[in-house]
Amino acid sequence: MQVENKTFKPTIVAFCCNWCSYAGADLAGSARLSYPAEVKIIRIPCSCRLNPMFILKAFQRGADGVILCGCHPGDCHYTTGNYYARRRMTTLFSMLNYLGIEKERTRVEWVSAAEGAKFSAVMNDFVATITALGENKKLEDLRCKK
Amino acid sequence: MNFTYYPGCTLKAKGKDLDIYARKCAEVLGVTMDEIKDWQCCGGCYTTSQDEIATKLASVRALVEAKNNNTELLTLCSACHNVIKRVNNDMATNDYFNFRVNNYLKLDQPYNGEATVIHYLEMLRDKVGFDKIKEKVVNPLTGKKIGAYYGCLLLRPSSVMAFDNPENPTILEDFIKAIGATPVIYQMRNECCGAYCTLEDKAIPKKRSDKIIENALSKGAECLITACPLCLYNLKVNGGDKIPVYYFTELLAEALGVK
Amino acid sequence: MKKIGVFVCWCGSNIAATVDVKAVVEACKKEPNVVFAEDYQYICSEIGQNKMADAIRDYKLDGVVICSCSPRMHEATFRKTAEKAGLNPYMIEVANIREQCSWIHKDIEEGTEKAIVLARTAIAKVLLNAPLQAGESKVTKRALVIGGGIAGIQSALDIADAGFEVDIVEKKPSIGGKMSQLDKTFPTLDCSACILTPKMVDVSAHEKINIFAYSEVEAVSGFVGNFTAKIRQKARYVDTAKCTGCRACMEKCPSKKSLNEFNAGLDTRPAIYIPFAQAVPNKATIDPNACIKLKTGKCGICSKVCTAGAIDYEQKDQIIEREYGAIVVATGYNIINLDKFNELGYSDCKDVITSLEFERLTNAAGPTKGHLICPSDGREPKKIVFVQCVGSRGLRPCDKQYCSKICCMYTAKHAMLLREKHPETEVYVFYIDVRTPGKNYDEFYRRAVEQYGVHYIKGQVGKVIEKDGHLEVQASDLLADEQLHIDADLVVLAAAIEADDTARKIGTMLTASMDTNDFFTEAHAKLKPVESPTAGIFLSGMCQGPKDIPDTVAQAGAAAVKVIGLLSKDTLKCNACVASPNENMCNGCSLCATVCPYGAITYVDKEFRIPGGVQVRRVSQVNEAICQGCGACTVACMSGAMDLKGFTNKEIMAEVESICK
Amino acid sequence: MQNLKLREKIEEMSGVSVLKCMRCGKCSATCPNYDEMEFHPHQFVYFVEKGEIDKLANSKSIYTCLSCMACVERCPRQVEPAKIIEAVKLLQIRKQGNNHLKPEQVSVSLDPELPAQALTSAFRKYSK
Amino acid sequence: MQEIMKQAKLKAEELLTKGVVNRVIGWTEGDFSYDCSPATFTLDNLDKFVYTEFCGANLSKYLIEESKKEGKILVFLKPCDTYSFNQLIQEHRIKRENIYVVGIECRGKVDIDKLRAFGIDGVLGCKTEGDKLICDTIYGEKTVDKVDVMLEKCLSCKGKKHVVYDELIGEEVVEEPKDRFGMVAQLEAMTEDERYKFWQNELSKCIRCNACRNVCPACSCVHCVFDNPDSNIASKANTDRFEEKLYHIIRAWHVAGRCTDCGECSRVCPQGIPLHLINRKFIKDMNEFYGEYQAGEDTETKAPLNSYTFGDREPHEFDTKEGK
Repeated sequence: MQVENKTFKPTIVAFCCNWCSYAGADLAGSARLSYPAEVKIIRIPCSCRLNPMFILKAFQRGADGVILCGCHPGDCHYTTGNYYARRRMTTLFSMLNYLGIEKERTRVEWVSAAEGAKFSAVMNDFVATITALGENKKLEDLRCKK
Repeated sequence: MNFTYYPGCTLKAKGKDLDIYARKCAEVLGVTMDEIKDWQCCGGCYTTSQDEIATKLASVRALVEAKNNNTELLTLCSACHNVIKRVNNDMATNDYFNFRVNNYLKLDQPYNGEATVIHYLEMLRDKVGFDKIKEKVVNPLTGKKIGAYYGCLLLRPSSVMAFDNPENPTILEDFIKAIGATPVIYQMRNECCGAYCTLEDKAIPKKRSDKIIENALSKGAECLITACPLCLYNLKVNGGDKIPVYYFTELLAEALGVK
Repeated sequence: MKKIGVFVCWCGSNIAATVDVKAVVEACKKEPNVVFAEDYQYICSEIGQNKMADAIRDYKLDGVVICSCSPRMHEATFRKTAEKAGLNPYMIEVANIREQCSWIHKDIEEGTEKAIVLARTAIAKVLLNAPLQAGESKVTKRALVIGGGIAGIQSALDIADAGFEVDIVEKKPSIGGKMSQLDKTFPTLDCSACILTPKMVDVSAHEKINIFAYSEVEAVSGFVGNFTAKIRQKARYVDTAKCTGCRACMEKCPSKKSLNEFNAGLDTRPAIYIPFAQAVPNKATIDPNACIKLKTGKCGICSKVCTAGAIDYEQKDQIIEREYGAIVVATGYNIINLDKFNELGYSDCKDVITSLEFERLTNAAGPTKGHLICPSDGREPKKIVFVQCVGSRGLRPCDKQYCSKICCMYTAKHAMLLREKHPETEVYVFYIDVRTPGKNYDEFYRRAVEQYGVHYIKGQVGKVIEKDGHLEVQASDLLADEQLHIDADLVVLAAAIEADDTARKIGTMLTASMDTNDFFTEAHAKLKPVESPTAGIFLSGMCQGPKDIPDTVAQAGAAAVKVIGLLSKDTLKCNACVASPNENMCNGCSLCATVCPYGAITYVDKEFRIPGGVQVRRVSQVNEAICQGCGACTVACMSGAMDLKGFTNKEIMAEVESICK
Repeated sequence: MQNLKLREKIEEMSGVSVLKCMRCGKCSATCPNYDEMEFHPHQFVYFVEKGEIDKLANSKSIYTCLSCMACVERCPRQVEPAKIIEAVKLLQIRKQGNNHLKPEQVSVSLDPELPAQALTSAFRKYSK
Repeated sequence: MQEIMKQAKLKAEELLTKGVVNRVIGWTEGDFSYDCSPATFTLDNLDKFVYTEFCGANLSKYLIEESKKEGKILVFLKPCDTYSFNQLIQEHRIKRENIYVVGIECRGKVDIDKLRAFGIDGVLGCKTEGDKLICDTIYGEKTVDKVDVMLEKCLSCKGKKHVVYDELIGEEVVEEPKDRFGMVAQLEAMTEDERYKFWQNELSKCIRCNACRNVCPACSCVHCVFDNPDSNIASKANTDRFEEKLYHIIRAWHVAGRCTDCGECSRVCPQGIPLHLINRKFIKDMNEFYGEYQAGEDTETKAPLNSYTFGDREPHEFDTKEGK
């Protein structure tokens, strides 16, 4: 058990909006600002495209942390998308925590296309947090875990 | 129409006239003023500092009385009106202040600013109606050119007092029209008379009052009216020979024929 | 079974150095449905593209995954190639194994492992992709310009010069706007009328421009390229086809007591009037609130004196419906009501005036023929005080938080002109900051100070008292740490500007977003400064925020270029990745429409066959020409009826599942 | 000289933020008692912002504010200088033995016609 | 209650006879008096109409299907039911003009399980007298404090005001709304693990009977995601540790901002899971984060999740008092 914990590599799903955060991730890449390989990015057009069902699905299938990155409030390509996303995620995260899920497992960060460094820093921090938290035992779907 | 009435110290002594005429007129207008039994002095001056509660408790007690009577709290002296209305606003909007006051007073039910503070003039305007007053006037003061002197306390700060447009008030002018006289507009009508500085340095109210009276006279005012005993005092002491100054209630009583 | 091909790019050593591309190819080959996988040094190169096209044809691929750099880099290239090879361009997925993998991971094992996951995820998605077709919509080749001030005029002229029809809708009887009321313009001091009037004449003479003066836009429907507007042409009680603009009626009209709006209320005009000499159209209008005939039925003098027989007391408002491809908003501004700033005496003292009134008082065509006098008694002012920032930059409910931008410059202009014409007058300007960014602007202001001897005082005016026909101005001089009492003849207030009161109504009509100050919001503060976020709506002039004439004209031209660009297309290609409702699952609840920033969603009652009959249900419809594909609606939809093409629920779920495997 | 702790205290007591000030000088333009003050309303705001509060506290100006609230009303930035002046004054008179007005001073200056209101408010203003 | 029922029946009869409506949605008794369920009536079967202490069911949802048919319907709505009605109007699920709403007085309905827990069996009928409930049983008359046997949803009544009606029967009792969030706050005060245990214990009882979904007036999708194999979350039974959570979170999410807190979900849950505590958490959060909002209070106001302000709190600030 102890040994397992040491080599624990979390599964992290990062949803990035196409206009700011995905470009921010690209910038982190071109600047060679590394972050752990556990982070896998899914491109969505806007943070408001993120359906809570996607997050729950990720947890159900064994994700240990889910993070949403979008444009800073006020900078949404579609003007209002991240405002909706912010309200949705605030209430959803609150609910997950209410049901006993660690609040650290979910996160929203606003990362602009110019913030490659921030993207990398955020991902490093998020992975460190989740690694410290350990495996997501509370929510995974037993059928699907290898 | 019933109101819980808060007269204040000055109206029991040097400012008696303001009170007496107000009561006489109220009778004519069908307004009942139930004086609070054991009212305490409001302090005459609101302390803006947010960390003081002691100086504001008397006002809260009066407000609670009005709440319990289920009527609005009627004030007449502008100083009392200013203090009580601002304290009421604190009770309604400043959580920490509210908490400390309620914690101190230990009332049966916490007070959260439920009462409404209404000045006699507002009562005339909003409850009785200047039109109705016009009907009741038996002795219109036709041709009299009157300058309304508002002073500071009724108008400011407007965000709390919400009495009238603080820079362009009309309530006293409308009142003057209602009693048949002609209002005289002059810019100094909402500038300070020097207030309590009269106690320390008589030169200040002298300078202020001169300026106010000079402005009113230049616009053709024959007399001034006010709702504040201290304004009345400062203006009278410093310019009494140049222009007479009355409480607005006195002229109302005259017009209604109960002077 | 769908056939998928995978290409893994080396990107020279950019990818190949930290990702074992061969291993990725091998892993992909093992994935179900993958019939072909290959690596190549530069897939974006011509040879690489040809390889891809060949594979699509040879293997009859239904989908292609390219493991390479960011899709933001080459997705468009790959899509084009696919299309040429006969594959729908949306059947391409890019796995970003450079920016998201090889460049940030140093360990080759780790990098390879992640690259395989990313490739697998892209395969999972492409398997669910559906071919998409970007829709097309027709463009009506006519533009609507709302507002006939300098902004609207400039936009209209530029659009019309490009050969497109333009309608200008102006609520006042004449176009010209605020600029027609101004005397001189900064920083060159040329006469406002001299530069505006020729433009107004151009507008009226332009065969492509149609002016709807004394009219208001009542309703707008449709979307970019296909707007329909209802325009209410208010009754002028004058047949504009007959009116010759001779003004005989104005002379004889017995009701002459109406305040003259054009002269900022400083004098009066008759009930039948043409607002000013250069008015366009030069036609009379009867003010129904002042006309004795219209109010009482008696009079009718104008009708008798009109030799053209143009007077028509029975005229009614008319509603005109027109179609447009683009709309320019140029609703302009007003100055705020100064009732709440009466410490400065505007409501009571006749000699306290606004800057706009000052313009009229110094204008040769104004009520005093340009002879500057005190409105109270007609004397010539000797000491004049200007007050800046009245109502601007404040936080109280009566204040505007923003800087009104133009006041510093026009006040410098006023002060300078005054000193030039009347060197004997003393001129004081009370300022908080003098803001003069702009070409030749600060030089202009310095001239006012240095050449013309205008007294600029850092401080504000606190009180204005009128006595004995003079104004006592009580003010602070912060640098001298003094309170000043100036005995002035005239006080001029630089009142804050605010969006025109019709702006909010029009914004709602157009579903164009506005800020809390009722200024229209631009689609992007830097990169799309003349576009509204609502497609097909463009912004011109003050309606978007405070700006001076040069900026307004520049923006008006920019908006016109955008309109021309739009109107020059016969059809518009829509975004292919748009929302699309499944009407069998739609509840018709309108939740999707409430979050749509573009107003792209509408509802229809539709008949559905159910066992034993027909049922009518309300279902949503997405206008693909308007939808920009943000996806907000898809999350608001509970039943999952609303989905986003190219980013469907199923596709994203598949990606999630693939990553979490 | 700088005392940012005290500045914080004053902001807390007055409930306004001095950093909102845009230095327009409207307060000092509007002040009816300007000439009687050594430090003027805008200087109160500025010196509090700088944390130079001692010189304000030791000045007679804290007793010359008429509390007419004209500067509070007219301050476009809602900095409300009168509240700051009052806070500085309270800091001063709350100190032991620092009352500005003592009962024994009053009887001399009392005019028989003076309303009670003047007395109570002066004590409120000047003493603790 | 007898009197109210009589009036209601007369009203139904009158409107049916006059042809104002052609059918009535109300309650009827099953084999036992406490077994009340919704039913449709015409003049033919109106004698079966009842309105008793056991008529807790919210009838508004039935209007969705009913109002698609010909003719106008009469529906009886208790105060809390009117909120659901308004919400359905706002979402265009029912047509106001097809429905005649009679607001009916309610002083709280009775939970038969709670009565049984008090040892009161064989109930033939009940009536309210003041704070007491007098039960006529086969063992004779029994009296209990009504508050002890009321439905969970009635214990946290929003007040007795009908927000929409064409006509009222009975009195609108003025009553302060009761505290709804006490239990939510208690849960919030627990640690994450305690909360997890609490919910694990509750939700593991779920048998996925879908009763909560089927009764919920907000859960009225033409096609539910859980029945849609394309949604990737469709499921019929709880097959793993997370399944039931997923179901209940998504269900609550789908009704967030639309749930009027009518309490039907908990009322019908055969396992007694306090489902309302999940919905109320959303309601409480949205009230605290975005200002007071009561779904169904009117038919205009946008729900919090469908609007925004620039200064909204950030997602990680959900558990701080003030947000930023």
